[in-house]
Amino acid sequence: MKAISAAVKSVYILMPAAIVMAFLWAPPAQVLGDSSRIMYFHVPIAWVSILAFIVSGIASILFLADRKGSFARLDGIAYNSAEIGLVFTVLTVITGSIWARISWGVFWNWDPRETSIVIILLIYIAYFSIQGAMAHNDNRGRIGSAYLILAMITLPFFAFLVPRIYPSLHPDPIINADRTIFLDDRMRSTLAVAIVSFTVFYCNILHIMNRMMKLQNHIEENRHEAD
Amino acid sequence: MRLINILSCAVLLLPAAGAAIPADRAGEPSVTQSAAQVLHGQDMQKNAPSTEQKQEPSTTLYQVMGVVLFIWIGLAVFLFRLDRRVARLENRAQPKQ
Amino acid sequence: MGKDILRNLRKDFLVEFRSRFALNVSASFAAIVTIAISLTAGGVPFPANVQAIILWIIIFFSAMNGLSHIFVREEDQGTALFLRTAVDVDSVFVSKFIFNQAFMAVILAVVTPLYLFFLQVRVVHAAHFIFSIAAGGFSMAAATTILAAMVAKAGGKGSLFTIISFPILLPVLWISVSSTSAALNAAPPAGGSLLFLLAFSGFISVISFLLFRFIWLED
Amino acid sequence: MSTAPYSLTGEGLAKKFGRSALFKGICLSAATGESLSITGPNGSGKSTLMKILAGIQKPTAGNVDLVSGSSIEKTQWLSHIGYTGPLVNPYDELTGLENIAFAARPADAGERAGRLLETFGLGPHRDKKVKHYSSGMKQRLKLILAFLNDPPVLMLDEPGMNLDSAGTALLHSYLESVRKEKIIIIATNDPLEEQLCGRTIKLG
Repeated sequence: MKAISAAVKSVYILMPAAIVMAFLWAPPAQVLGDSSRIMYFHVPIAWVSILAFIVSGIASILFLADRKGSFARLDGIAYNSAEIGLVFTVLTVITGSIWARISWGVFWNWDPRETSIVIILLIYIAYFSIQGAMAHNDNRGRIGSAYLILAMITLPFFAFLVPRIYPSLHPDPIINADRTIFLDDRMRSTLAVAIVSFTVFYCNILHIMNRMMKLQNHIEENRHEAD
Repeated sequence: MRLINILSCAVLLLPAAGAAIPADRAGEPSVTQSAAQVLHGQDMQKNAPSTEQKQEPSTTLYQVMGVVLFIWIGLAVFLFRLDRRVARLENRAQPKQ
Repeated sequence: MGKDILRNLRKDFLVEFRSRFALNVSASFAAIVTIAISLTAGGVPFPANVQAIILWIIIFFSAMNGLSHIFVREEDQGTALFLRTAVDVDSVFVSKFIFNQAFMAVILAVVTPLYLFFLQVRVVHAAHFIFSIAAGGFSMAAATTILAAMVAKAGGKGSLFTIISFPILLPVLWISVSSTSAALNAAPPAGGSLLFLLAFSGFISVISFLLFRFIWLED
Repeated sequence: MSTAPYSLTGEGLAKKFGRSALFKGICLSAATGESLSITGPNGSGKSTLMKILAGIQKPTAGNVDLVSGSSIEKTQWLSHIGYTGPLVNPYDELTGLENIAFAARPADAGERAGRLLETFGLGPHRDKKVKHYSSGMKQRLKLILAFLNDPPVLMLDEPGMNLDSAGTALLHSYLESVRKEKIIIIATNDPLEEQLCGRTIKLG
């Protein structure tokens, strides 16, 4: 616990470093110019939203597999992670469409990556509506977890199978316009630093939220004991 | 949850600000043109790179970096204080358990 | 287990046949929407892909009206506990799964001819068209059986079922629409989509089967 | 059904809903031939305890074990237990006989069903839909459904609910006739039913 608390504090150094590197150290991309700098925010944010999704999926699997209840509040961790994931998914969509507007001229054109992030968004929305419908229901943790697992399993069907079966649906040249930009070493290392710092940022928020959840439960239990 | 609401507002500003200037610089040489105008104006992409290579340090880039850093510092202070407060509460809760 | 499944299926068909509530709602919804679209179109045929999209939208929403009923009814009428004491978990899932497939088949059998009749659809590849509709409907019913159980346990409130089904069913709808529109076009359709749908429904059925006990059994 | 004697044990059972504890530290055991009644004021957790003993719900702490020769797997419990309670409702759209056909597991259940229907006086109403039954008739049907498969363990939650005096007498004489070969657990506040059982557990 102490070790995690200490480790996630590195975000206070990592994040400013990533920001300064992204603006000053990394050279502008050849085709896109300085607008490419949004990459150092957009890519890590997208990565965090997928990471949060996977973490909540894994926490859900563990929650259902762990019938003895030896790990407490795994469903709460899944819920918190999904909450962070939802925010980051929205941010990914916003930054992504700004970038798309700058480089392709349109805010939205349903390429595979945009499609998959929107599906993640829909899954989160569905997850929160089902959680909301069961505010005081004992089944809440299990049903929400089962839904997240089911959703996580459908995702690969989008991400990998669909573009392969229907190549014509997704105009490749558009995605390649930014995928094939040459990344030099400085750009690559800046991106790496940004990804690491956003990941640590995510861990930091999740850690704090989990602790807050624990405190909340503790307070409510004590209040009832006082009755 | 309150935490997540505040975070969402703050983090939302971070990349949006980052996006704004680059658009400006990538546009026509006139540095005074505002980011919003560029975003909503005509197309600004393909002709940009040729004029881009001057390496003349633009103040806009620094300004945006300043804004992003400022937002980050605010966020970091918020997170740090929250962390401290949670730790304090945890310490108070522990002996009773 | 086989006997349990048969007992439960017989009971479900009997109950559903006596009330016919879900089926009536779904079928009338399909008829009303089809006629409304035909009316607004004023007899002008749509392009093939638009026809495919509209067809699947009608199928999706008609099915959404009825597919959750199988579990929601048990909770609403307070018979879930009786079902639980009489039939074991796995048999409950399998029989409800089969029932939903049958329900979906009826919906498709109602919607598709109506649609073809009212909207001047010209089917170029008849066999491919039928297979696309059947495979799409099969995957839809396969994926929603467990979601129906979740909604029932969550209180079965209104449109919750549609909201949580949509992200899961999106790949199915997507593939079904493009496969159907290929069957309405002169271009030769590819068989890959049917394979995808079968793989998807097989996969999701197995996962649902494994997850079902966590939803059905209470703590 | 196997002929080995059954025994049901519960140790340190506790149940919490959300954060409020319903009961805790309940220990009990019963073997074939023994009977047990659970009493307590409304809201003291009688029904919940019954559900926990039947394996329908999980206790927050402690565990329940059903043994016949060897320990029986929890998912199989309900095929050894005849459980009924206020929340176990038969299907309204079906007739009494159809409900019985749905719940019947072994092959000889048909004859037993006929006999039980006659015993409990539902013979003339067997082909009526349950939604046209009176509440007393429904309660009789529920009891028949619980007794139907001749389970070695009977768990009856408020079995006398809505029954007239004739119905209560029928129930009592039936329980009396099978008590030697079964475990009987009754949750009730009726002193007559309480006397029927060997031991009493008081909740609340």
